[in-house]
Amino acid sequence: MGFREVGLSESEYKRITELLGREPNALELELVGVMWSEHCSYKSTRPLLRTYPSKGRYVLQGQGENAGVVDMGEGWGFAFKVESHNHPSAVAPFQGAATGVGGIIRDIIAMGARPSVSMDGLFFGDANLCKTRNLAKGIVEGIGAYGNAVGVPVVGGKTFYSPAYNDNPLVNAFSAGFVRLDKMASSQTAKPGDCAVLLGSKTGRDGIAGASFASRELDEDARASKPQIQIGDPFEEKLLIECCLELLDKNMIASMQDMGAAGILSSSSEIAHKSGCGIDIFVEKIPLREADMLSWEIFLSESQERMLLIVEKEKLAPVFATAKHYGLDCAAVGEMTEGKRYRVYRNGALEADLPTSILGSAPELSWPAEEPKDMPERRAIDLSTLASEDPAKELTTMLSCPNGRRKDAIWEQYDSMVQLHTIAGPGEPAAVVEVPKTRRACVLTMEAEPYKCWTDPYCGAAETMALALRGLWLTGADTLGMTNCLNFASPEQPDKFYELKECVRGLADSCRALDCPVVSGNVSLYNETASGRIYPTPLVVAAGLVIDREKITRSGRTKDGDYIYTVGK
Amino acid sequence: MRTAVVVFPGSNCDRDVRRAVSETLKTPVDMVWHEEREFASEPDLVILPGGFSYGDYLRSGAMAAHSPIIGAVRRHAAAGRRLLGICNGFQVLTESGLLPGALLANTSTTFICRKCWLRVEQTENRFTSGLKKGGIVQYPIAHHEGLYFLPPKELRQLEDDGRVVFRYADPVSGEAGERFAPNGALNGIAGICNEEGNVLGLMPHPERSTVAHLNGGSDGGAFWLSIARDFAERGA
Amino acid sequence: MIFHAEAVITPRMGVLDTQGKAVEKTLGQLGYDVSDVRVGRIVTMKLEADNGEAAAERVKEMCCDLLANDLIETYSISLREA
Amino acid sequence: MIFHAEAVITPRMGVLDTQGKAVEKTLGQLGYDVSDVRVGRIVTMKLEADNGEAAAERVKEMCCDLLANDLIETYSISLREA
Ligand SMILES: Nc1ncnc2c1ncn2[C@@H]1O[C@H](COP(=O)(O)OP(=O)(O)O)[C@@H](O)[C@H]1O
Repeated sequence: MGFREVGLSESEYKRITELLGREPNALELELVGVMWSEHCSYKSTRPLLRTYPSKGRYVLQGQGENAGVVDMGEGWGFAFKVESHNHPSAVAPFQGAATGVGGIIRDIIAMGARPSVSMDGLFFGDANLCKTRNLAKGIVEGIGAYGNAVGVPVVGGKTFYSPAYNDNPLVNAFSAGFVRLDKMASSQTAKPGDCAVLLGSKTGRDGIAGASFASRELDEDARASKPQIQIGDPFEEKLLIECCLELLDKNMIASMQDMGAAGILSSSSEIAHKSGCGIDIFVEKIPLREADMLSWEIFLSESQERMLLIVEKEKLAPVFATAKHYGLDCAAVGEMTEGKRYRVYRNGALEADLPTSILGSAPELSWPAEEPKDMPERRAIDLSTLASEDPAKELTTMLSCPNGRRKDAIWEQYDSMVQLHTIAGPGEPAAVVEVPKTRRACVLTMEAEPYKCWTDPYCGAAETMALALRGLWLTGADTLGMTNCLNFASPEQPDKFYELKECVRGLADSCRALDCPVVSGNVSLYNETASGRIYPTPLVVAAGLVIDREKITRSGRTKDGDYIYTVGK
Repeated sequence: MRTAVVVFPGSNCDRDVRRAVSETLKTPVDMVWHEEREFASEPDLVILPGGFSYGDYLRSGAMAAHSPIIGAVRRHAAAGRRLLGICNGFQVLTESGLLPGALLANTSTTFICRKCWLRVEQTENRFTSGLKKGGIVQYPIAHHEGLYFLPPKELRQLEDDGRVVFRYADPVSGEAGERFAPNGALNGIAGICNEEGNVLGLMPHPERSTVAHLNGGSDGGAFWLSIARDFAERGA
Repeated sequence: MIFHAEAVITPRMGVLDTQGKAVEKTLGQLGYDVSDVRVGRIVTMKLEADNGEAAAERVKEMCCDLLANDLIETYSISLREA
Repeated sequence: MIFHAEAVITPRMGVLDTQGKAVEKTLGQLGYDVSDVRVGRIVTMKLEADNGEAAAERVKEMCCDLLANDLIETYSISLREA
């Protein structure tokens, strides 16, 4: 096995041998390769993300955890995050989108919160193409099938059509949940001697190496590489939610982490690394769906609906009992240790022995950036195509184009009322939900302005941010913070990296100016195919707080004779 | 009046129902896990809530109809006490034979979540006696399999017996029928009861239009009050 | 004896098969000229029984109990020895 | 010639069969001792074609295009003349 097969560059491989003081064995190489992939390590974007303002008076937990948490008052925290599931949804629309919803929901559980609301950002190709309709149908049904069954209401979203997404649709899934501040969970609180427990589905061969899949351009081969498709089981997820929340409520969990990209490997190494300890994992104890799986397959499998719990030894028995009550598989598969080593044993044999720090320390990449040569053409709008002599006609044309049309056909397929706390749902300019058992309300807006970001990445991103916050403020809400998903093409070409860099600069500057901290986010690169690339698509979800829900300003409550004002320049 | 809400694995409207009932009626609501074999609290009203019991993987409600608690549910109904199935709960009632018929996939073959209007067709049962016969109420729906089906002869019998309690309707004209059913339900049937009137199943969610400041509306409150009043007048 | 059993469950004639109709419509849009499209379920399993008859009887019971809803579906069973 | 065609679509080996898992569990609770339960779909239809081969080819295309998702499912086709 060479380093190239696991997606590493020569210099990265050299770095690994330096850090290890020896050549890695095949399993170790697989493990490091995945953890150092763009998808897991954010190696191209970490320097950019550091420029975001992260502090704010409501921020309890910023970037670095499974999701950001802000203070809602009266003892409530609000955990939220948005994540992309673009590549899987392009290849298998229904399952890709469904597992995207499942994945982001587990991030919220990992903070100890009950997943309470979802939103989805969808970017589809030309609405008139049969291909787009099929992709959109599968994606919307997938999101609905998963979210409806798990019982998390979709309270809003964003749908945007453009030929730029013909081959590369984007699916950004947002989820959020309320958590009692004294019940918040963390992935940084494991102690030596604690047990590592796998809860939820058995590990199978699905989605093996999905992380490196997401770090590549989509090619025809993607269709051939079958095991990368993961199957979602919302029923299992619902049980996982109830089980984890019950365990947290009884203080049975010392630390926890969801299993996303690079499954057991990334969750266990992250928890060890962030908690400042080591971990020993005993492969033979991992419940498998197929008996003959190799160690690397087990570690990289992205089987869905699994959580990693860190449990104090004396609490193992009640944890097992609760899992049994919910009919979930549960197994103690490892132990936290003093030394900061990540060790894998299988039937007594030591198969991998790495410093925990190595898995989380991919060298950062700084790509060159250069303004795209065609920027002037992108900006040149041909005003002659506007038939402004007949404004009425122009208006109806605008309203009936796919981006202007109502999106009921999409959001009526989502349960927007379950959990009985949606005050304003999809179709409204801002989503509003109750903060449990209080008069407070949480306001959410999701925005993206891909076309503007294409013509002017810096201003387009700043405008996206301003738009999201304006939506909050119109309801009377105070800004809590934002989460963002950066959907871009390859960072390896200077003109494309420029767009990314400028968009992040636009978001960071506007957040600073508007006093909106960035508490979480996700990056999806390489959204391009041989035949095209997406617009630079930073998507933003802003959260706000209203102290008294009765005082919220709602849209559409007008009477004859009301005056119309415009405010601002 | 004491209420018990059965929680199946995959139920997801259990808490919503609890909130709607306890906020409206200020009476106790117990949550009962499907593995129980008895209702410890001797409830006057048992509710099978909405959701996706057992993932609804085979047929909606099919697996839940075999849950351990179902024996106790049957005994409760046989004793003439109130049993209410909402959405997935309705599907469990038909699958277990406690109500006739079956709920098939919506004609759109998609999940539909929206507000919808119903005409109250019948008020001689243990649930809607406090509502106005012929009145229109708005309860939201949220389901993928809500097309009420019964073979023609039995359907006629059901209608003749006056066991259709709610029918999808047009809020303006007050007309009701299949044309107004978002899911294609035969005769526009949204909810039915058994002969004795103590078992009711309906696809729409009254609990979602109970908390007035939420997006589901506020017609559901009267439904719970109607049950409570009927209980006060007639007992269990 | 170990058997592989297969139960095929299909909507009864006369029962609305919305899925079948939707599939037929989509196939038509894709240019396939088909009719009478019906969508059913197939459940396969392994089970032990003294003989084929006993196995078939078991599977039939499962269909009655759970796998099929007699009001709207019919089923047929096939077996082969493992 | 008119054919009755039948396409049986089942989850690929190794792919998580969520339905099968749930059904197996419930059958177990009902006292049936079964294993390897898998749930698939069966689509039946009527179509016209010059001969059996052409008909089978058509149905295969339909499976590729719509009825099955090749990434996670396999299918088999059977035909009989109407
Ligand atoms: N994919 C979606 N999921 C849920 N709600 C959506 C979705 N797309 C659009 N919506 C809702 O429809 C309304 C209009 O959406 P859209 O046209 O995307 O936004 P905008 O009004 O910002 O152009 C919004 O209220 C939004 O919440």
